[in-house]
Amino acid sequence: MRTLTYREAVREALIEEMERDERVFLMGEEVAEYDGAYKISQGMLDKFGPRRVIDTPISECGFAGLGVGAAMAGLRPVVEFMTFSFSLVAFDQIVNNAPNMLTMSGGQFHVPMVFRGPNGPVHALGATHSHATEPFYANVPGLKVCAPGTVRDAKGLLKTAIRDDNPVIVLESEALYNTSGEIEDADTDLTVPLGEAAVLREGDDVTLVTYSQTIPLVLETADKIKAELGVSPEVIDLRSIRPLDADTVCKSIAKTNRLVIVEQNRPFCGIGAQLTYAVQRDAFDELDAPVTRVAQQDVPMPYNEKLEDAVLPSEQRILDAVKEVCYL
Amino acid sequence: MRTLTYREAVREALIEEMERDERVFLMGEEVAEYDGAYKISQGMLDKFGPRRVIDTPISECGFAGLGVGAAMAGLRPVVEFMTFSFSLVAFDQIVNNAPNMLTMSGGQFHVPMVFRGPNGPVHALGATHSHATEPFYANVPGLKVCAPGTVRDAKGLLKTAIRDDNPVIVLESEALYNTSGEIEDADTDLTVPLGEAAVLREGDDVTLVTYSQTIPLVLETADKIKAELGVSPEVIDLRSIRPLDADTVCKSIAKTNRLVIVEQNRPFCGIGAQLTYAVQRDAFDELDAPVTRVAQQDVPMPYNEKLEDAVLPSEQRILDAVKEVCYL
Amino acid sequence: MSTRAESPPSTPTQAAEAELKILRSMLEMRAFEERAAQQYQMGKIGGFCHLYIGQEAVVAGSFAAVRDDDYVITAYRDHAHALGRGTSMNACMAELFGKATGCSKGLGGSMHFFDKERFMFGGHAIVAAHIPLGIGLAFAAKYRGEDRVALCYFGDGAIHQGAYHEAFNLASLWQLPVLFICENNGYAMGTAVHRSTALEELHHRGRGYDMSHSAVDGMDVRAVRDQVRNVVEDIRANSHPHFLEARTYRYRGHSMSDPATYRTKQEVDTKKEQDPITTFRDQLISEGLLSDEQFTQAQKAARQEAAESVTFADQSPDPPLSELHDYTYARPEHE
Amino acid sequence: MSTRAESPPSTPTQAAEAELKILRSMLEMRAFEERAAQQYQMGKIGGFCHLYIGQEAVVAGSFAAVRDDDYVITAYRDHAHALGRGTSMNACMAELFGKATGCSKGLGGSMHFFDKERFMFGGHAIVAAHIPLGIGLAFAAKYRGEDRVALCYFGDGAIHQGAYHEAFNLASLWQLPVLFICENNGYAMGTAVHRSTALEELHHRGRGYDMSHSAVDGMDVRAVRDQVRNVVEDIRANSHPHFLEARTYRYRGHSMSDPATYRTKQEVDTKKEQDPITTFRDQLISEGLLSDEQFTQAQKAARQEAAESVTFADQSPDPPLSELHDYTYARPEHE
Ligand SMILES: Cc1ncc(C[n+]2csc(CCOP(=O)(O)OP(=O)(O)O)c2C)c(N)n1
Ligand SMILES: Cc1ncc(C[n+]2csc(CCOP(=O)(O)OP(=O)(O)O)c2C)c(N)n1
Ligand SMILES: [Mg+2]
Ligand SMILES: [Mg+2]
Repeated sequence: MRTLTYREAVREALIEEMERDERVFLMGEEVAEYDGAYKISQGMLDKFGPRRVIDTPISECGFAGLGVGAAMAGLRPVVEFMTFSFSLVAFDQIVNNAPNMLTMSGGQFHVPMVFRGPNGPVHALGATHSHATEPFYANVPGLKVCAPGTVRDAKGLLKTAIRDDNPVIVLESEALYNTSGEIEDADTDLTVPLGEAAVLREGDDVTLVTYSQTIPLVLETADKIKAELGVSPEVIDLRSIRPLDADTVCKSIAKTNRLVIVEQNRPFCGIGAQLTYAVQRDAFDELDAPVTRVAQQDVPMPYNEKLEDAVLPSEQRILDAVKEVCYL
Repeated sequence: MRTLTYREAVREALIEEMERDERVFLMGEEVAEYDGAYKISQGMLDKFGPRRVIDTPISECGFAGLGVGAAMAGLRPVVEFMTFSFSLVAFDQIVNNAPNMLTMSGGQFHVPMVFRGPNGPVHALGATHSHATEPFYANVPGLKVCAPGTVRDAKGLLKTAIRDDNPVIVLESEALYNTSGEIEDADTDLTVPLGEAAVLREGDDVTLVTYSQTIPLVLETADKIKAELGVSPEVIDLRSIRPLDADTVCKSIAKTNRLVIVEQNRPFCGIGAQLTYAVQRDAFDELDAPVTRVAQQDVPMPYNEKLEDAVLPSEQRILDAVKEVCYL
Repeated sequence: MSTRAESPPSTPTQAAEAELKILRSMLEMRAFEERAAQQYQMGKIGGFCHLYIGQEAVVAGSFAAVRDDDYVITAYRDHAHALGRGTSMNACMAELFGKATGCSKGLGGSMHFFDKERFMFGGHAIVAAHIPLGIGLAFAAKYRGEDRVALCYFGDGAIHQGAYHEAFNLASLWQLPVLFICENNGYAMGTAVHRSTALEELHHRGRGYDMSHSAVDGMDVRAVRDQVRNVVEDIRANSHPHFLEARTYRYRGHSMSDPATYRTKQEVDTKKEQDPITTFRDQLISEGLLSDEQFTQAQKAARQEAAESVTFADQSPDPPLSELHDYTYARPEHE
Repeated sequence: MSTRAESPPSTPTQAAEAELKILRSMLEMRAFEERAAQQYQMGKIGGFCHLYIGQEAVVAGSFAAVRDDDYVITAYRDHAHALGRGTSMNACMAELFGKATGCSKGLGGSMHFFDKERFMFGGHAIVAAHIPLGIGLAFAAKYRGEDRVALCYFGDGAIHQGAYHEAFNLASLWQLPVLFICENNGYAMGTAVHRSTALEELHHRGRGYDMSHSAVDGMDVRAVRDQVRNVVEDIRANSHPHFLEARTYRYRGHSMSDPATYRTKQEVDTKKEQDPITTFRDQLISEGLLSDEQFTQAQKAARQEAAESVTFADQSPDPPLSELHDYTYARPEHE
């Protein structure tokens, strides 16, 4: 084991998969000569050359679609969006071309490719630059969606995604790029399966489900919950959004009988809504209180940081939700 | 009272609002000289001239954005998408520009406009042309979304939407364009408020919530449910998706204790998921069974009509769901 | 790669045979679609159905000038592209009928004909959304060092979409081996070309990308073939994009449900006088390469095949309901 | 409409005063942004912050040639556009600080400066996504029969987006009164122009739309003013779009966090020698319209105002938390 940053873990996954498979290439804005807007691909142009690490003009629709075509013709593109807020100009390519091809061609053409980049609100970027896009993409059959929230998953899920024969959306978190964590040694071929949630902390009284950038907040708040409320929280990281591992959540609820979902995205038709549906179906009799979400406030993101903080999930809002579901 | 088709009702709303307010204009592909791809705007070019009924090239992103700019400058555009499946190439304009402007400008610029057109799967159009886009748009604060499912609402909701000072998505149903229904006389200034569901049929034993194109199916099935299962269903039409009137649904559940949601869209992070969240929060103790959805099967839409039928909500699937929630 | 670049046939007999092959191909397209129109009217075909009748010279001419392993991608008006590539009428008609024996197993329909074996990367139904895919095909060929060319077809209405623009700029910037063929049939649904752009000659759009461009009479199959041959030779040798505008005409409405009242009968009649099949037939006959009888024979054969494809499609099974969930995600074997 | 078209000042004194006004405007932009850079480094400003330093002649020159009620819209590099329109430094600095007194009430930030009163329709942060909005402004003016012109600014990187293309085609097709100004500063983040398009001269893109186009030295404020004046006069009279490429340079990195290692010190130094403010100052001095002392005075005044704007912003309140939900939907009064 060793310690890496989330950023290094993503880079290592890219490098290993490109070394492993000549068909894999990386394309996006500023990924090559600039080393990536967030330095994910630092050094990769030197390592792989301009044939496989490719700078693009600002043409997300064009190069996302190029990726779909190249995948149909047998390559395995990794398309980077500088942030997923910019994927919205390429939306039709991602939701209409990539996931429908296999069906429309009667199984002849599959689209093995990855769309990746940072996703979710960061800090003071304002309404257009703060999108948590997971509900958009999770709605679409034919896509797979994951959102690594730990260093280990940042590498392992991306490697799995690149090897998957379907279009996979890998939603990274800019807020986590600098965080460090334990991970297997470089010579381990680390893959993490899509569709399996992880129990980050065991507990008995309330289940806290989260993913991606709110994981650190939830873990910290879990300590407070224990200390201040005397309630023992179990913390689950979804890791994959689609497929969604409701089983692991239901198993936890069988023990805790209470669920709070802490999610970085907007509430309306968000991930928490979908999980709530699944859970109340499969664990109806286990729930002693309504499922409660702590999501973004349902407003366009304001620039001012105090207002932004008020929009995002916070310790206080989580504590309130836990009190509510525990009837405290 | 008189009888109109849904298509005529939409047209009447457009004509009345354009007569009432010089700032309102209609823009889209084939809306003028061709009378509309689905003949919604038949005769309107003759009536209003090419200044206010405007044919566009195939440039959804361009003219959707033009609408946003024109709205900021004081007009009240009605932008038609030939179908909402084509709105996906204009996605960024709809979800990033229109709804965020008011916030980003500190309240200076509002965007009074309507995006409208047929939405949802029709018949044998295949995967790219069958999108039910409501979950995409409902996710976004700053947008309002409605989905008229009756002739009266087709007119009344659209008139309200055009007068609203915010961007409103009006999702019509091609499947309903030819259906007829009762509606107030032409000289009535009929408006229907956004955000109010309607009870279409009263009942005691199970609540069936639906909207838009599945309304006729649900009403027919309701008869069968009564006749065959001896269960009395209450049928609710959501009408608006955002804001969503969960109160009316909860009131019904207080009586029936059971909820089946029949929805034309895809299940994952769909409208039913959001409604389930709201209902289990607000009517937790009233629910005697898990909320159950009858949505599209979670696959890209196949062309073959038997497979397509199997993807869409059907009488059988509704009956099964009712049996399930009634423990029959 | 073993297949060789298509080069002009070297002997007179070969040349004649190649031209007759083109004629037969056009006759097949025409016969197939006339039959499809009839079946549509009988309610056997669902959804949208866009006929290529009148435009056959564009596909037939361009296909005659390229290799069988060059990549092809097009929009929803795609029947001729599949047939021209060699997909059987049976598979095409069955697809229209939504049958399991269809070229897309009945899951795609008229707008989504695919044939992987023949490097036909599909008909695509969102206007212009396949143009980025087209440059992706060219990218893949270049990435692997192959000398394949990608042929990317689209209508005159598609050039006002953002997807078109982004793809054109990328193709030019990276000098991708792609031939863009704009099938300018004068209309996008009911919108005449001059109502969609101020530009007089569509291929001049190439100027905005520093891309070579040209126009060709799309009713003249030899002109199309020769122009494509010239251009593709250069693309194959030097890897670059080219924008070819083929001026053509569709006799039918935009789709089966379009009465096409936006054009005069006189306009349509004038265009029919330039019918690509008739013109080519007359040329071949006057050059002594074809007899009247041979023509009638070929036409009959094509019609026969089309009629038989209806029987085939009728008798074919629907895709099994049990497979409904099998096409959402590729299983690992696909690799 | 009461405001008159800006016409060349008629007396020599008026002319001199107009030029001095331009100079002061550029000095204000420069002083404001230097102060903003300092405040950013001190952590007082959040998010992204893109400076216009070096490019001032483009906004100052073009604004001097249009009316106060012409519409303006631009991208995220927008401080100068607001200041040039007359938004106070106080309101701009407060916006950077996220304060309630900011020009967007602290809800927009650096990339989203708006000023409705001054017809400033905002800075916009998604590359090219505001270009369709820009033609919407022109559309509204034309719809109402006003003789307003819309000025739509964007960077050299924006012209590869689909939104740009669709808007350009529509503007040309409908002859909308819009002046597109491409602020070509040589780079889109780290991407030099020649790495984003094969086209040599960006304004030649106009050819693909049959749109008139021209280029101007964007470091020369008089050249910009004169060129814009000519073009706008024609747009106002005849309603049509024009594509003007202003060749300019940004001295700083793309945003505050960009070290800009993709260009040489020498390149930057060469460009700084063409500084638009210094050049213009020297011209005015050599023509006897300005003294050294007057210049220093004006510069000092601008810096003073910038310094004061920091105090103003510091002392301003945050937008009240209680208003968090008040900007999602417009209330009916807005009408
Ligand atoms: C993005 C998008 N907008 C609208 C449509 C509806 N539509 C289908 S075909 C068509 C006309 C296309 O005309 P053209 O490109 O000239 O091709 P042609 O039909 O003439 O072959 C339109 C508007 C669509 N499929 N996709
Ligand atoms: C659609 C989209 N893609 C990417 C970005 C990230 N981004 C912001 S500015 C920029 C460069 C733009 O360069 P240019 O248009 O030349 O303007 P300049 O910054 O030079 O003024 C990029 C890539 C974005 N904001 N929007
Ligand atoms: Mg056409
Ligand atoms: Mg630039």
